[in-house]
Amino acid sequence: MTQAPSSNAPGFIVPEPTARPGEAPDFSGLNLNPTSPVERPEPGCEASQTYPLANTLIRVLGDDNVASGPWDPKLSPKTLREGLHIMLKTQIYDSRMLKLQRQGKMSFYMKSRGEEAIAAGAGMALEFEDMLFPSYRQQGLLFARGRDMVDMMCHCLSNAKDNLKGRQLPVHYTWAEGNFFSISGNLGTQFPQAVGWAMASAARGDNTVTASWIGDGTTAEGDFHGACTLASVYQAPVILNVVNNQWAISSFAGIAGGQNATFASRGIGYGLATLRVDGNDFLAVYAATKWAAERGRAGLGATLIETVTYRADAHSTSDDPSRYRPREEAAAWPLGDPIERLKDHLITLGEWDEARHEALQEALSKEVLASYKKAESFGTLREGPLSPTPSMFEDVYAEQPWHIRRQRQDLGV
Amino acid sequence: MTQAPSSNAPGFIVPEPTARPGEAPDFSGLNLNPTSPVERPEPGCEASQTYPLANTLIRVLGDDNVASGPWDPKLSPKTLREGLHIMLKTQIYDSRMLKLQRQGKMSFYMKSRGEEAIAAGAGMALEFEDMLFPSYRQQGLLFARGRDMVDMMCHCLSNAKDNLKGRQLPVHYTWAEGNFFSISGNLGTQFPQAVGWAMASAARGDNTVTASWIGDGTTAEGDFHGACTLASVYQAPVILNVVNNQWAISSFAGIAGGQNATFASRGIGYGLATLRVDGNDFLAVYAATKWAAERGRAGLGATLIETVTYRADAHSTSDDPSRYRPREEAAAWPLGDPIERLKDHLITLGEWDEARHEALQEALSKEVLASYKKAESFGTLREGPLSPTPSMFEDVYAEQPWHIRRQRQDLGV
Amino acid sequence: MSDIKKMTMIQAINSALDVLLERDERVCSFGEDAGYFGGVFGCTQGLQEKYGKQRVFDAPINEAAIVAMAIGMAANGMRPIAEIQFADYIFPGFDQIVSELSRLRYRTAGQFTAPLVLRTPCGGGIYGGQTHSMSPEAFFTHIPGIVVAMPSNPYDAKGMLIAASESDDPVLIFEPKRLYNGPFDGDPHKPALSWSAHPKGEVPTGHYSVPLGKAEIVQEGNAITIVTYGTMVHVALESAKMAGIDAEVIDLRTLVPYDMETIAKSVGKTGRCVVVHEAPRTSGFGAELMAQIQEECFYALEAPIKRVTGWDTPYPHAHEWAYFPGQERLIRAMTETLEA
Amino acid sequence: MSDIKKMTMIQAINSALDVLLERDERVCSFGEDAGYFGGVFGCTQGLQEKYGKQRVFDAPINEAAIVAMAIGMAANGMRPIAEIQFADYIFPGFDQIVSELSRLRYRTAGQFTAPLVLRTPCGGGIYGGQTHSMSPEAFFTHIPGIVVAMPSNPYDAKGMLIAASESDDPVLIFEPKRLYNGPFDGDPHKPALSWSAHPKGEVPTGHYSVPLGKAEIVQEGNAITIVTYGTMVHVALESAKMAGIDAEVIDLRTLVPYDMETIAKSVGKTGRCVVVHEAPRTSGFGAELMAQIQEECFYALEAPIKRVTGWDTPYPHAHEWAYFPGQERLIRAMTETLEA
Ligand SMILES: Cc1ncc(C[n+]2csc(CCOP(=O)(O)OP(=O)(O)O)c2C)c(N)n1
Ligand SMILES: Cc1ncc(C[n+]2csc(CCOP(=O)(O)OP(=O)(O)O)c2C)c(N)n1
Ligand SMILES: [Mg+2]
Ligand SMILES: [Mg+2]
Repeated sequence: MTQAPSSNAPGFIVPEPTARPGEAPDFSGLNLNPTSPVERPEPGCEASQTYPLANTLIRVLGDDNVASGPWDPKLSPKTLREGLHIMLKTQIYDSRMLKLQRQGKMSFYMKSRGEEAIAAGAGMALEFEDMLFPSYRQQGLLFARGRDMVDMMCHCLSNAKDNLKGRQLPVHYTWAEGNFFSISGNLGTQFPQAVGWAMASAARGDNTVTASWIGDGTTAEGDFHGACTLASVYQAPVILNVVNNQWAISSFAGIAGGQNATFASRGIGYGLATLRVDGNDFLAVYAATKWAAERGRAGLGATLIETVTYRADAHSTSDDPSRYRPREEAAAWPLGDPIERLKDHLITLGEWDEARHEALQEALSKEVLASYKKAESFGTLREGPLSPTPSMFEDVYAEQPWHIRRQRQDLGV
Repeated sequence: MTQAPSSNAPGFIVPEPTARPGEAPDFSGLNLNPTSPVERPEPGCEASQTYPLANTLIRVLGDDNVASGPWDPKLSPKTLREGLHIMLKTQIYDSRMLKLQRQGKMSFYMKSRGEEAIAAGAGMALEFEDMLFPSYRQQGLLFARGRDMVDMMCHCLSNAKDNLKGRQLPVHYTWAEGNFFSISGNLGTQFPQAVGWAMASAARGDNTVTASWIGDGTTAEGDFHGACTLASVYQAPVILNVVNNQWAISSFAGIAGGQNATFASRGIGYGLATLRVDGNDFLAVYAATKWAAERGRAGLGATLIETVTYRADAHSTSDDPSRYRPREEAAAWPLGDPIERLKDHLITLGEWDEARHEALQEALSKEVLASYKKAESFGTLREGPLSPTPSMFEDVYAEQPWHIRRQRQDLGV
Repeated sequence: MSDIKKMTMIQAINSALDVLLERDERVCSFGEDAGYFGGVFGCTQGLQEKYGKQRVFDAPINEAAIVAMAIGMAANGMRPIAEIQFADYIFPGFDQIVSELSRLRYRTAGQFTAPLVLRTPCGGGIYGGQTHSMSPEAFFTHIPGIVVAMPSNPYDAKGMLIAASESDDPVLIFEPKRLYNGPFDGDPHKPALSWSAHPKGEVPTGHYSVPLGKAEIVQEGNAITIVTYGTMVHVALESAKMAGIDAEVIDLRTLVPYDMETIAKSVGKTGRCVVVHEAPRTSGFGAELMAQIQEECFYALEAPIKRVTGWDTPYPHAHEWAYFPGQERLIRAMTETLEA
Repeated sequence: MSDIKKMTMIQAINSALDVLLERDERVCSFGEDAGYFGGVFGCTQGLQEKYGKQRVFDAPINEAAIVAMAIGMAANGMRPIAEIQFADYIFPGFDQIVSELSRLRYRTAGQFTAPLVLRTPCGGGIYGGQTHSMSPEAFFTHIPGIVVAMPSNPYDAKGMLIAASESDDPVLIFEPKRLYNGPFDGDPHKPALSWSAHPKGEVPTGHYSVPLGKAEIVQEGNAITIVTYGTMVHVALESAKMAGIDAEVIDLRTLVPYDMETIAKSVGKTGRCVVVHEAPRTSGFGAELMAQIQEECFYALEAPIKRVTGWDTPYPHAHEWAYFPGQERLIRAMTETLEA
């Protein structure tokens, strides 16, 4: 990271991204060192051995579409294809849901375009029993764990089959059977909760690790610090992921302090093992997650992982990114498209081809469409049916207390 | 710092200090490298040049009582004697106040025994116009700035002359004329406020820096992270001091994560300039503060300073430290007593002697006693007079609103 | 005198900030996405360009740090106006508000003060789900030392924001986001209304202020007093009209310190009262109003004071309109109070 | 049946924790200084030694992290009991309580829950100044999804803590620290009393529980109803005695959900009511009680409900006893209510 420009003029600094709308994208300051291979210490190493890794970038897939280096997880073609499948499914699902939101079928949506490798890679590297505390941009974890797409859509439609009874905004999934915690609308709150969950697992000795995800912007919240502090003090088996997709709605990563140090390097101050990973490289994400999981499972404590990526689309259905960054920025992102990269790797390996890719895309599109048809048959937010109205008075407490019962009666339901 | 012991046994780690009551003190894990000299980069350097300093210890006064090395601020004997004066005054003031608290003259007291160099060194290194946001353990700053001792005591006695009208606990001083902010009972809240103050100074271009202090335990609070984030993002002219006195009431620094990394190294993750200083070395504290102030005044941003020291007495009048740490720990502290060290340095220089020291002690004891007599003449908490009772309804708002006026009337005052 | 223009509440807030930034160099404005982008609702749009980055800027996503930074700046002579992106997200900053902001003047006996403004959009009716719909004003009314206000229209929004920034007290302004682009009478099935047809959508372009601590009787009446604020002012007016009830409707505007004189006079006249807010019922601000009204107007009251409020549950996304205290519930409460 | 022992409130809380840790391996207890040292008030003393560091341990000074850690543990099958060192310091954790703890069951439709207990000493009367004296319970009563309680004696403190830990809801228990070592009747000039002479200082050493949501009529009477909780229960009893007033004194014990049935029955009988708490007046929990009582008991009321509370200022260190709502103020309020 380069030090932000300093000056003798009076005034404090307000960091600026390298390019605003109308200007040429410029990622030269990010130090993405795409070629040099990065050492891989053993997962059982001292945390301090990982500190050089906080300022480099773990990559496996090179520009030649070949996997190499000490971090290569050496996955079978089958596993690689599974990863591609999950990412593609995420992407196609996201696009369809966005369209449906635009048609008024749901109130809100958030895509993870450009970041599909992060959820897919981690989701596959972890065991099903490992607990997940995601943010709203890791829907790929659900696909990695095989959640029923219709159920996911029913949630987003807030319909009668929504497993959250219409109580949450779309995309704010919960799936206890899949060891997937509840996504909060409040940024960062899940990070220290994940450490608490991991501590309970450690106390029980159940041999699971817990993983959580927040964004670059969210690192600024106090809860980020609370999580790192707890993770350091109690050496909990937890993986704390910072998804640095360069933007927090309209604020670039520098507004969270990302211009002066990498987010990975935050871990150094806590004595946490620390990795900085090419987030658009499915294999690198997979390998780093495996490393951290192995460390955690061995009772050696927590790892902070920064995955460097780019939010290729809008923050959500509520903003227009062309108002705050160049339209061309996504295309100029030096780490490429995670899906294309894995696809090209498989093709280079001779394990995939354009025709199979197109067929998969088509199959997934069909699956998504069919799922949507089925989900819609259970209702939409606008047309109903919704979960029964009296259900809105349930689950505030284990049992409905008198005052809430009265309120329900007041509403006449 | 050494990595805390790790294990394969189920369960999370709960860090333990090296010694509990009845055990022998052991500071071997702290890496205090008392002899090797530490490089001094220019205050205008890149922040990253300071990172090696986060894991060493800046010292000026050696075990031979001689000042040496690149950090030697080369102070005149007069300035050194002033430093000694301030520290001694702090110590004598503290002891007297503690006694008086035990006699019921005030409700509460907190000493800074063992840490006198931190407030004295910084207080002297800063300009009077520089703003101070202290915690409750830097009363020496007030002496460095020449605050009237009687006024300080009137505050601690909560009497009719208390400049805070009896509204705050003893030791929670405010002194606007001395550019000394209000000490809060809530830990850490002043840290991000100090950054805001510094930003306003920078915006105005008034050429001041702002300094704030918190304890090792308090680094765990979210506000520590908020302050570091703001300081990094806006490159505010602020000095963020962490006084690592090894204990937070009964919790050792490891419960704040201090066993796995130095507190200074927290700064690395934010890209802040970072120094780790022998807090019992008046000259080192002075030099480090000057360095950071020069950096801030030049518009080059914030510095995080960890001062390593030892809380030689109880946390406050409410606890008994022999219940949670060895009685001998203070005496075993490897960095010595800050007052003795500066005294011995002056003696070595031929600028001080035992007789003058005793005379100074006596003079200060007299000053403290005389001041107390005078302060007591304005009342004590128990005997009164206090600030007039109606004053308790003032200053909630700029003007007393109707409901508070009514409440005052209700009380019949 | 300055011109009058038709403005939405967003435009009126933007105009207030513009006027304040122009007139007083101590004023600055910041928040998450509130610099270059101009805020997720656009309230600070165009202001960074006009006044520069030292005056209008983005803040990191840390509401505690935002409040603390504002406190430090205000204590050091500035007049910061900070935006909290949604009222639902103010809670990480709650400690800085309760323990620091509200007590600074008191604990320093006036040596330091923090005259700043926190603005934050609140309330439901926009399908925001439980984390973009809260009306958390009651929490803040229990904090001595801060002024709490909520405007119900563009004219007041601008005038109160100017008054807040010029006040020497810290002021917290909740902006009902359902009203940002138009008034809302409680019926989600009607086409959206616009402020341009509303008299309070006519806003002077220049400087003026609406005093804090003063309620407004938005409709005189003799049968019953409705005490409310924010979005519910419009719902109350429409409900009374629909039911043909001769209601006196009071828009409280400032919650602390509240204008008890106006309330007591009205209840003294009508003898009946309904208190209305969108926030949950238990320990909502309505409770404070009812407690005080019954203390002061006990002998004038001909029926128990009723409250119409949000339910004691989180705001349920899909059941938005079963949660929102709408016309039907208001009419029923008024009718029952009249018949009691 | 277990033995009965004389206990202070601290000993009773310690005994509750001991019983819980012994009976249920899911229970753990942590907080600042609450491990090795046993808490700054000693409530967790001896427990780390007895149950080990995985069950009873120190936490970093970050109240948000403490609450969040407890949530994560509780969601993962444990029954954490976390101590917040002073109620004044709970606010950094407020967001985790409002936005997370209270809503977890609701927003997950019951898939995840966080059955945990937060214990925290509150209240004044110990010369703690504005940052060791707060009674912030009202804030928490406005958060749907958590149970809020405050015991007034050792017997209840133990029984309610056990009930809280065994409850499937998150429970926040405020412990009036003025009562930790003895009852307090409001007169600071009297020698300190001890629990050993008080019937509620007799505490079974084993397991029992005091149900949440149930008030206790601590004194029957016919002239007036005093609704209160915590320290003020003792002040109310003494004040009524001093003034010779035939007061019915209700110790609410649980604030949410509160026992309206007991209150309404009493007010229906007496026709007069005074609500008493130590917290500031505006939007204090008394407001909620008064609002509800006037709604339900309007026709039985012969005088306005009065409230006796702390003032709307921070707790002023030197003027502790001018702030504390003592006997004189209670007697005046009762007398005025009786004469109204
Ligand atoms: C406590 C809190 N503050 C503010 C917001 C509003 N908000 C929602 S998303 C967002 C940006 C988050 O950016 P980042 O952490 O980088 O995650 P990304 O969206 O890029 O995945 C903001 C400010 C919120 N949801 N919660
Ligand atoms: C927000 C908050 N939480 C808890 C406390 C109680 N408390 C007062 S001092 C203290 C220990 C602080 O230790 P440290 O930061 O190391 O400072 P030191 O006392 O050693 O100077 C604690 C826990 C508090 N005052 N504020
Ligand atoms: Mg981001
Ligand atoms: Mg300390």
